[in-house]
Amino acid sequence: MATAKDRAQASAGSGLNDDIGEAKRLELYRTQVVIREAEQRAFDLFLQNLVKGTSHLSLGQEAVAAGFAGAMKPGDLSFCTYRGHAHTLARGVSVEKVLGELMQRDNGLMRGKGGSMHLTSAEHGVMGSYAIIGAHLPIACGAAWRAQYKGAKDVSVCFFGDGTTNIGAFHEALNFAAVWKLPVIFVCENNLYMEYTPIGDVTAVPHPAGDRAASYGLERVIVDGNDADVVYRTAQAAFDKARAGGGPSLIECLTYRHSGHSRADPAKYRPEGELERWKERDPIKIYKERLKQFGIAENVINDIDTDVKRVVDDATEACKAAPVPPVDILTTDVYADGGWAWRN
Amino acid sequence: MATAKDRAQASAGSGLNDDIGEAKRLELYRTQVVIREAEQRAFDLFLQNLVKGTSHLSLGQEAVAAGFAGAMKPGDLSFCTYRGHAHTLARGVSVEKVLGELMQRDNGLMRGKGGSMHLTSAEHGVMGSYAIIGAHLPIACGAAWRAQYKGAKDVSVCFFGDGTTNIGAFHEALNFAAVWKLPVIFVCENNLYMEYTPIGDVTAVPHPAGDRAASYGLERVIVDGNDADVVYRTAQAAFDKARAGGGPSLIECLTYRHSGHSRADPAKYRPEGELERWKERDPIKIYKERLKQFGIAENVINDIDTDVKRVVDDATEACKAAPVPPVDILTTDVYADGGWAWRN
Amino acid sequence: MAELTYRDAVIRGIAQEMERDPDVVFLGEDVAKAGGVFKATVGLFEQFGPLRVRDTPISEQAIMGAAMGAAMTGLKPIAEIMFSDFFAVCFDYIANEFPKSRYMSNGQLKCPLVVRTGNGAGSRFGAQHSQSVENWCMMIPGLKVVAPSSPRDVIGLLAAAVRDPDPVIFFEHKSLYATKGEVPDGEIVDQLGTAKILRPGTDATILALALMVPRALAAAEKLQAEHGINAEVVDVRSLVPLDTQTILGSVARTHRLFTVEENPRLCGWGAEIVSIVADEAFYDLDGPPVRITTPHIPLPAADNLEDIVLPTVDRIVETVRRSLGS
Amino acid sequence: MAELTYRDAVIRGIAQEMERDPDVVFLGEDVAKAGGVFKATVGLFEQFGPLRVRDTPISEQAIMGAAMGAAMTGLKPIAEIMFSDFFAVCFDYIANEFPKSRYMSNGQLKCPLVVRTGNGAGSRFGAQHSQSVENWCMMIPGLKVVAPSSPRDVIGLLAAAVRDPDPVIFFEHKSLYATKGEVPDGEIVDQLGTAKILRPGTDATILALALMVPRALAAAEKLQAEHGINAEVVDVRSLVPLDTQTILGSVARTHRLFTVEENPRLCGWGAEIVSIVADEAFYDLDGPPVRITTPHIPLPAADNLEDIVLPTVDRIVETVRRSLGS
Ligand SMILES: Cc1ncc(C[n+]2csc(CCOP(=O)(O)OP(=O)(O)O)c2C)c(N)n1
Ligand SMILES: Cc1ncc(C[n+]2csc(CCOP(=O)(O)OP(=O)(O)O)c2C)c(N)n1
Ligand SMILES: [Mg+2]
Ligand SMILES: [Mg+2]
Repeated sequence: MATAKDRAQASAGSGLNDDIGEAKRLELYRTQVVIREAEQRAFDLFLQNLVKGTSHLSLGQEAVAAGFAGAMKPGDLSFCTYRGHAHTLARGVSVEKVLGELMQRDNGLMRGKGGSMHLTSAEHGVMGSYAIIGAHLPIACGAAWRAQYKGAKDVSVCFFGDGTTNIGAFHEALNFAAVWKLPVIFVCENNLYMEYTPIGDVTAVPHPAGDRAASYGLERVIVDGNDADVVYRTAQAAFDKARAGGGPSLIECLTYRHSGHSRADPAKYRPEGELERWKERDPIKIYKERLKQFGIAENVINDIDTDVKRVVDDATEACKAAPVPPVDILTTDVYADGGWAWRN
Repeated sequence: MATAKDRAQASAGSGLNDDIGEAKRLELYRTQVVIREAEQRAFDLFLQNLVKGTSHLSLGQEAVAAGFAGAMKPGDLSFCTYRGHAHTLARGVSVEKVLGELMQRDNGLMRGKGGSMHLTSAEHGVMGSYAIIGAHLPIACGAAWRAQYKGAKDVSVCFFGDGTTNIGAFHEALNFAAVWKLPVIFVCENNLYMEYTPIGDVTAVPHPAGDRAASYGLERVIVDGNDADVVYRTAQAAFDKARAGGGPSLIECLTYRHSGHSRADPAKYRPEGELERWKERDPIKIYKERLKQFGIAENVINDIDTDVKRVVDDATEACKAAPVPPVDILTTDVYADGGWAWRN
Repeated sequence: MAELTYRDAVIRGIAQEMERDPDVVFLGEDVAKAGGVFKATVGLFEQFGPLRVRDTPISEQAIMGAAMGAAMTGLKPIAEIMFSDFFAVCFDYIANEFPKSRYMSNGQLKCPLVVRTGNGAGSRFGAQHSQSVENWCMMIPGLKVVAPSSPRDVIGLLAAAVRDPDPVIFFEHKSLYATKGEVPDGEIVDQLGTAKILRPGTDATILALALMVPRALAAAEKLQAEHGINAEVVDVRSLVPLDTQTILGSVARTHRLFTVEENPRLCGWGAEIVSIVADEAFYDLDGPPVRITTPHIPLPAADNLEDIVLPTVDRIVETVRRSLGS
Repeated sequence: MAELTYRDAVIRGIAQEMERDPDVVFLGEDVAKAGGVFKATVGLFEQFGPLRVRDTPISEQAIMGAAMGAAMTGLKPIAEIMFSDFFAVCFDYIANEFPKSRYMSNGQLKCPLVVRTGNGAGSRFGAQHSQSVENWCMMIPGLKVVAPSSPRDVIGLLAAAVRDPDPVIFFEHKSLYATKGEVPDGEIVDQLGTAKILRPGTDATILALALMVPRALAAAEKLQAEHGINAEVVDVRSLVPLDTQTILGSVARTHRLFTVEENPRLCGWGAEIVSIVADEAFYDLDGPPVRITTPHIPLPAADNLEDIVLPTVDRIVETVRRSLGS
């Protein structure tokens, strides 16, 4: 999908300078590994029939979540899709709470009431995961409008896929955000597919987000979504712009999902070799190399890997041990009074 | 709204060549006068409380309707909005049937069941007028899909306003039409306002349609919508492209409505002098000049004017004399069996 | 006390809440500088300024989504959808987003907003601008739904809606905008979920909503005067929460139930209420509960057709009289 | 005769109609090359080719609009909306366009199309992918609405829907896709607007739809075996047109009515039917008509919660038993 020029533009920001610094780089690495390990575990648990319902993994797309979360300040808000585990984890939500929700246990983020597609952790700024394509783009506008109105400095970030750019709400939200100059960042994770259909088969332009930015008076920004440094720097610029009152950004991150669309999908529709080519550009592999190039010791990296594995193992055990939700929560929190009474 | 460059581009097609020819020019003129007189009459009848409900006039926008209808072949299909009287008349529907519908009489196009916002004359290719903003753009795609599937050569034309470009259905339809390469022409009549709000206040780009064509891989086409020759030539090119399998076009016609948005609107929101400036570019004035420049005799023009006035007068009398619809049609044509039975 | 139109009551109601709470903001199409297509928001832009009263593009999904995002994060937005028929272009917010986010998040998210809209027939606007769609909202778990019939109720219920911590759909009836009523001075705050017995009676309960309320009242007078039938008229006012106590109480006294619904027949609000009464007060009923509705058809534009399609005073009178066998 | 899954019946039903009529075309998201997310359209792309079986962008409004425009001008489109919850993003077509164009045009326009969709709960998908939204459509004048419960009915009613000259909303139940049933060989064409008495009985009428049908049948067996109650089970099948004759006839024999609805309580299809029966067959009823529905809440994801939220066999049994006082 990406032209040679895009690729060049996409990797331009990944030189070996040190504006990012070691601490942030280790954070970005760790975030990616947390996502990788937790998602992989979710997949294993699904095979054991312990993850219920559906589940949409971000294996291979970790750099986008890590790069953006790394650039966020406390108070910034994330709006995610059903493919939101990565972004939820990246904001610091515990693996246990995420896996617990996927396993529909009482220790889950929403005690099993929402499920895998609706991860929410308001205390971490994760203002919901939305399962109707496009719906959360206007909602993120609203959160950004509140910040603008209140003179607050937080920014709302809305993550979605390439396929989402073809639905009406995308268009309405982008225009609305641009006209009102809202502090909102729209992040399109272009992983080349909607569910099973290649995005190029159903989209009038090669870059579903980037090639449409001009429709909203916005800059065309298309970056390598598998390089967390590139994503991080791009995100920083967009946050700076938003906080300075410069309005919205639309950022297309080129990436790829290693697994199928959802747990039900063996992803047979991929052309041969495509997955392998993208695995060569695995974001975690890239980033491990980067750390080494910056002289970070192998054992520091290994310690992170080991620690994350332990965290995920512990979370898994905790979830397996956790009870299922009690049935009395079935009718709580429909209304603000805590109940569900539609009549007296 | 229009830049100097757009204006130049817009008027580039209006030189004094004669590719159009006298017969077509007289037709284009007559169509515009029919619209002008019928719409003006509708307004007068509204003041007499004889036009019921709402009513959205195209006074000042006649050249768009005339230019497109002039380029259509029998079998081509028109999809209109609530502001659809002009396009309906331009396809040859009788003034009586249009005024009858506005007056909600039994001689109206739909015997008063649809009303002013839903003019339909399938036998003339007017496949409905739609009052929910944006709804008919996807519908026009469907008609064009049928033509493509059947190998028919007809083209579907969808008329809408500047404000309509900000709704989701616009975006979905344009992408869909482009991906499927459908023989459909999207005509945006940019009259500078949605209802009462200037389009510039609510749109991220100066040209709500033209500046978005690239989002769908389409050419940016912005033309003078007050010059019927320019519109006609632009339309012809788009029809040729569509019939040749070249896919959709998106055409922005710059124009202005002389009256308020609807019958209830005195249009006080206009900046002083704006209406006057546009009236200098009145499409009928422009076209009368054009005819004279081409050496068409004053009396030929006057005969058309007189004849149209007579047609409109006769139609008015016929409508005044027409009965109101019989109450038994209240429950007809809900379903294809002619009735409305939802139960046995 | 002052006599106010329903239209002006909308203005006063919004202004009352915006004066009280700076977090109340208002957005919609042509609502600010132009004062709204029904002139029901005139002066708000001037009074509260361009940051609080905002014109939007023709983007109903953006309007609803923006209201929701703002509500989730601390504002109390009032969003206008010009005609309730347009709920269909932003129905995802009404059906899937507003009402479910609190539940799905196990109480982490909130959605305190009001959607105001012009509902109902009578203006000869035809099938796409005249619908009564209160049942589109009543059927969605998690919403609250109100529809005032008088200027006073407009102010009081709007205030209650704005102060409510849940999403409230507020139906204004287009054909009531020009009607007048007495309104007390000072702040008015009513309560959601409360029906009102507007005319006590003993022989039959007539439930009505919005534009149907004055018709039900007129019918009751006629029933009394011409047929000696003493009907109780209840203005349902709030579909969710539903004041079943008042309704069941009335039926327990009158033993007969009639609903007067502007919505088309199938799955109208009256069906729900009849099903509640038939289940819980079956033995109170002395005869069949009867629904008087708009027939299940799209609405015609022509005035003479539109005039007979909604329940009329005469149709109400005839139906009740015949059913009571007088 | 062959045993077929409900899923394979969808494929066979579509294929039967596409073979018969070259004007039948099919579009939706991921339906062609991938065979649909529920694998309910596998093989159609291969059989009928890329001109008749088409993948679309994620643009539900474009899908619905395109189907309508094609239907108006001579094709007979079948459009898939993947999950019925997504009706909310294209509701304008369902509520305002398909069902009104014939009426508004005084019969000049037609709209012979079918919208197929995956409806209902049971997959632990949570609140936005599990809804039963048949009442969203039943309430709109001008639509026809069907919901088959068996593979045989899938084929027969789909054929009837495709051949019908009006817009038909066709609800497939996600939790039935894997179920099996006997299906005769050869062409199957059923009739819209016909309910089916699946189990004759004398003591109570139980109405059910789609996934609730097997539960109602199981409940009836249990009522018979454990409580000596002989219930009649009617598969409503078609909400519009509604087979009120069969329903009223059954109630006239059994004198008691129960509805088993998957849709959340308020304004569900059962409310409408109860209101019809309560009005027209009031004196046939020996006791209150009772609705057994999903509670009026968004749906939870967790399996243990989802398992108890829909009407269960036990809840049906208990409700009927208690209401009949056995
Ligand atoms: C309105 C709507 N239409 C369709 C779907 C079904 N659906 C779920 S995910 C998906 C593909 C989305 O593709 P993309 O935006 O590229 O995101 P990705 O899944 O690749 O992250 C589709 C079609 C939906 N959830 N909502
Ligand atoms: C979905 C929807 N939203 C709002 C409206 C109300 N409305 C009717 S016309 C109109 C303005 C349309 O502006 P434009 O597209 O520029 O067309 P114009 O009226 O200028 O011809 C609006 C907002 C509507 N009919 N449908
Ligand atoms: Mg994708
Ligand atoms: Mg305009």
